[in-house]
Amino acid sequence: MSFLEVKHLFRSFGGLQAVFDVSFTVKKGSIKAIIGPNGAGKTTLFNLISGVLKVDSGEILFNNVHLENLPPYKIAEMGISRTFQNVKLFNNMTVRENVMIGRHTRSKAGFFTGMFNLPWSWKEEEEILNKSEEILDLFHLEEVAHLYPDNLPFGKQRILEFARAMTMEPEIIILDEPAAGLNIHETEEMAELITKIRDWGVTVLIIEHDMSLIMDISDEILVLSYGKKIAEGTPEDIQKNDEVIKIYLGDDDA
Amino acid sequence: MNIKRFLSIALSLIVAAVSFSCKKAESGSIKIGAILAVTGPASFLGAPESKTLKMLVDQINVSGGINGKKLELVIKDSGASPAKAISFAKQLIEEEKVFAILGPSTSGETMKIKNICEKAKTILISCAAAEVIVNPVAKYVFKTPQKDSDAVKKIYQTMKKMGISKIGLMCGNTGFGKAGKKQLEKIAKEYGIKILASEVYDKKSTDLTSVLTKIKAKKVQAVVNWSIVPAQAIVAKNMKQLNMNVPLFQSHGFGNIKYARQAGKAGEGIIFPAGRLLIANDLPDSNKQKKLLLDYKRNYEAVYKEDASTFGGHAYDALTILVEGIRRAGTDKEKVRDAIENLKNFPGTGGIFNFSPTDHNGLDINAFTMMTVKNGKFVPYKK
Amino acid sequence: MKLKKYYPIFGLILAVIFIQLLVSGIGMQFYLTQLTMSAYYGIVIIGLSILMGYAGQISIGHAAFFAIGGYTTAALTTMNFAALTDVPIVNFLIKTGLTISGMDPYGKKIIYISPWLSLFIAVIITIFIAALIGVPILKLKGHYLAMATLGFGIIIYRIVLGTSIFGEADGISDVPTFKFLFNFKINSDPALRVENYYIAWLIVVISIFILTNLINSRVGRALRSLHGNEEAANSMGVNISRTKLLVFILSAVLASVAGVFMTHFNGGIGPAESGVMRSVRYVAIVAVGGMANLWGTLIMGIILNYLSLRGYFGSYDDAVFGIILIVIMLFAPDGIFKLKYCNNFIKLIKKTS
Amino acid sequence: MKFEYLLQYILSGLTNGSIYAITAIGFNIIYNTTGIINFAQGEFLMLGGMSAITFSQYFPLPIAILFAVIVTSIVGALIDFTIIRRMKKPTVLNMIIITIGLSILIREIALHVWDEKVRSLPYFTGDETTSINFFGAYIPPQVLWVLGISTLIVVFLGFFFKYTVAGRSMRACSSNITAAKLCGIKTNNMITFSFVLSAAIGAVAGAAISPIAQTQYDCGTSLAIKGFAVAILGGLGNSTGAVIGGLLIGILESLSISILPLAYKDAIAITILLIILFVKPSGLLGKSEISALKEF
Repeated sequence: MSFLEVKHLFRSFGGLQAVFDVSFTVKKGSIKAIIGPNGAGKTTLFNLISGVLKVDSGEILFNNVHLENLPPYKIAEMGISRTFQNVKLFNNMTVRENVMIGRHTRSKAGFFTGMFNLPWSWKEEEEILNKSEEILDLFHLEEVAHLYPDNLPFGKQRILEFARAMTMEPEIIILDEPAAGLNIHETEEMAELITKIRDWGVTVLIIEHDMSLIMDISDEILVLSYGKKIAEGTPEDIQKNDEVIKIYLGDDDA
Repeated sequence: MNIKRFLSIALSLIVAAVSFSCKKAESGSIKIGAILAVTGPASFLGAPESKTLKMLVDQINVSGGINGKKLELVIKDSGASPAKAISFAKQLIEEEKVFAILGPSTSGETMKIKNICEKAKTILISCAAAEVIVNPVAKYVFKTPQKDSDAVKKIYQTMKKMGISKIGLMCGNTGFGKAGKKQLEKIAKEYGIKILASEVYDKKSTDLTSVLTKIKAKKVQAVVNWSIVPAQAIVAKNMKQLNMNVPLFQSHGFGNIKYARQAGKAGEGIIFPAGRLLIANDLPDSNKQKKLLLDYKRNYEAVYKEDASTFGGHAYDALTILVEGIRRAGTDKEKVRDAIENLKNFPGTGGIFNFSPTDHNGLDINAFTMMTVKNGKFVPYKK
Repeated sequence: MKLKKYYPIFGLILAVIFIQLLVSGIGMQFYLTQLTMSAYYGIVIIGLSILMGYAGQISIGHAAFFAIGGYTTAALTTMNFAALTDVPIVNFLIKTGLTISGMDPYGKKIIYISPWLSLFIAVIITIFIAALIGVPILKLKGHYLAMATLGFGIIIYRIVLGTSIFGEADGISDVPTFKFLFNFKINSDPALRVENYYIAWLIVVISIFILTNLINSRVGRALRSLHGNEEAANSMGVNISRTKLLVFILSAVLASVAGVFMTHFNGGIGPAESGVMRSVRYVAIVAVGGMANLWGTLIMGIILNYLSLRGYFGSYDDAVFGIILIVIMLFAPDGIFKLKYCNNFIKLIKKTS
Repeated sequence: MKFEYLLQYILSGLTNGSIYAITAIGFNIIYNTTGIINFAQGEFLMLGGMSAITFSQYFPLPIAILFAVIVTSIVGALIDFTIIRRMKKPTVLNMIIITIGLSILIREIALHVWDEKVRSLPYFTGDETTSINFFGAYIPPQVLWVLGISTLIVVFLGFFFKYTVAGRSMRACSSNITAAKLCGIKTNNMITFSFVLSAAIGAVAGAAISPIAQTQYDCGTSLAIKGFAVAILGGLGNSTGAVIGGLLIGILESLSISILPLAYKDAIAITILLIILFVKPSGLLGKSEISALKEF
């Protein structure tokens, strides 16, 4: 049994088949990358896994539990967290508070407890704060913790989103183009962070266009084109795969 | 240091504001408060009432005041909100220390401040129609508009003479419409009149043909509509458009020739009870109200360039009754109250007032005459 | 546990006491009447601030909840059971001490439901209605949400205006005294002005205490996050519809409770309290106060209601609110407390204290 | 129920329905260009009606209405020019709030310019008592005027948005304002123009319904609420939908009166609307994808 398993997944928009019969597995503690030209259905695939979109048919199993068509917050509660292609931060909250939201699934205090600030929530609040500080330190965000995210440079915003997703202490993290829009220096920092969290045992699922980054860090690669799975294997295998080369050479996006 | 300075500045500002807003009444004048719905949904009542009061107080002061004392009028615009009426009543009683309060314009507001005035022993002369205002009688609370029940009786008497026994009712969802509906339904039996349909409609209705269709289907002999503008005219028009040829009776709220003109040709033949203000010219010279009605009408129309209405008349009556009380009893509130309670044969725009300890309205059915619209004018209805 | 977030509340308590001593000291106690009424409106406004500012859900029908509270208690406590003592349920209520007997001003004997019971019933009804309409309404966004809440407000207004037990256009009068804790009374008697003032502000303090706690708690962060970005909040594990619904109910209950107490304080309620203009006024005040700013909205709520209730705006009352809405949206969309010089002033105060 | 009465209920429904429809169309124009709902739309109707009545004391009716349209259009342009355009944070919430503010302000200004009294224009044809007999049921000719004008407006708008450069540019603004800007469309002018157009249509509507519904300084709000409800019912931005939705609500209301007490009429209409909102927020004729795009 695998950790995350996707079986014969289908999803269409109107007449367009965005994901067509895709199956793959992810091993615990590995970094799996999904690549493919624009419109290949990568983000759709992520949205299906994280519950943002409903599947037409097929199965998504996480630790042998069905994920398909669960609401996103339920999937998050199971330990799957994600970032977005176009960064989605809470601009009405400080950086620290953004990170604190990450602890939502790992804490329990309810509505009444919150309203009356009941004593049994104090310890939990402290734990949330400590963990958040730890993550802020780790992602080098402590300096800007009191600012609002829309005042940060774009690179920092991406890192903040990553930090927020990590505060959850997920079992698996889904990164949607984490290096898009970053300069070389920031990309390097991002790659470092990704390998670091893999070393803690967090499984990583990543979409990225930056091939050098992908080839450097990933354990396994899945190639999609027009919603279909083209190839799957180690970076070395994929680099040699004729079909993949054909797609990428025929497409300027690579 | 800084905070001290800030506090001291704030403190002095507050004190200054407080002392500014609380200027003392001119000594020797009598302060009268008025709570009127000058704006808002009941402005058709409050606006002419406030204009009338302003005009009258000016007139009284120009002619030397009452017993040598000038009147000082404080008008508060409640916008027909009960919460504001309550706030203003307390303000007028406790801060402005007014001698008496005139208004409010609507029954709902009056009922909210009835007890406040009663407890504070301040005379309240309401310009609202509902009978609950003076029944049960509260010692300090009076009202000037005629009783709804008398208007209803007058209508039913006329119907009896015309041989009408099956009618349909239409009432607006205002305090006025609600009070009228209650009386119409209560009194109908006494006159052997059967109500076949009774409908309440929104005061802002744009078209009422569907309601009239419902009433028409019941084959009524007459329609009674109890509402205010603009529905009054809409009902009249819609009836004619539906080819309903039964007589239309309106309430005493139809008290302005403008409303009749709104209905144009369709307004012809509407029958309604009203005070004599509208037909002052046609009254015989022996009528005690005639001179006062003509004076009020002429003055009001000269000052404000608009037709006088019976609503302004309610305020006129409220003020003149109070003034008469003061003239007779001086400036002692208790004595003035007693004087008003014992006022007899006092002509006002609404009729001849005869107050008593059990009747704080002082008007009876004779305050009304039935009228109709003929060639765009109000004339007495004769059968 | 940190006390720092409660400092403003202590400040508020001091200010409340200070103002009372000040106006009593200079013999202007009657200002307390309007300050009491403004306090009750203030509760509605901070409740709406949580919903609109923090959770980002507009409601142009909030006066309806105020009216639900006010009308429930008014209708229940003005029902006279004196002639119905044989009816089992009335008998049960009398035996359990949930009724109060007394005399009306005209010397008639009356027995009515205890206002505590009617407060409880009002809250239950409010929760029920808010939950019932909240589930479908909160799925909507933008104009659709605005229209739906507006429509809800109109329906309540129509029901109030068209139902005889609610007094139709006249509303309900002669609502009896609410005996609060320690024999303090809520009613319109001018002699009880000071205790009424403190009761009203006590409820404000409790409400603001609850809301301060809430926005700084786990759930509070969740509801702010869903205002920031619903999709991201959801993927962080925030149950969007549940959080929205709970905030909606909380905000409705605050409005309803304010309605109950205000109705007993005034001794009556009228349909104007549930009108569209009233709801719009609440929205206006929340906008002026800066939406997601509890203290800003509370302060503006007190000031503007106070001025309006004292009649300073005269016949321009509605117009003033219209102008406020436009000016604020044009020049200070984040509320007047976010204006530059205003901000500097706040910083100055913070520094000095 | 006799056929004649049934027919009468339907015809009565048409009267109110035509008023709702013509009000709803005005909402759609600004919505189509800017994606905002102008809560002050009802006030355009009121202004149109009021100024037409004032002008009609000096000029013949058609000219009076023309002047009223011009005056109201100027007000519409001024609103955009002085207020909407200068907003710092034009989010949907802020737009809703500011147009509500405008609505209150215009109403209060009207109260002080005119007064609280009710006025009306004369009937365009015939007088207060004229009505057309239609198989035993009656309909006043003014209703036909309102229906005719609504139809003309819908046809005109359809033509305008499809075949004229200005109309197409306005549609472009609606679907993607940045893209429209990049294509060289002066989006600001288009927005002003849409305010002018909807003010003008509001004024025509206000004048057309004045003989039936009468005009008062505060008649705009209740018209706007119904009009807004109908616009959503028909599908925001869809003028044909607005006409169908308006007539449908009018007829449903009218038929409901035959069995239910009238006091809750508005509550019933709005309940229908709420149910539709919950079931199909895009409205009767709106496409669900479009409403999803506009879900701010």
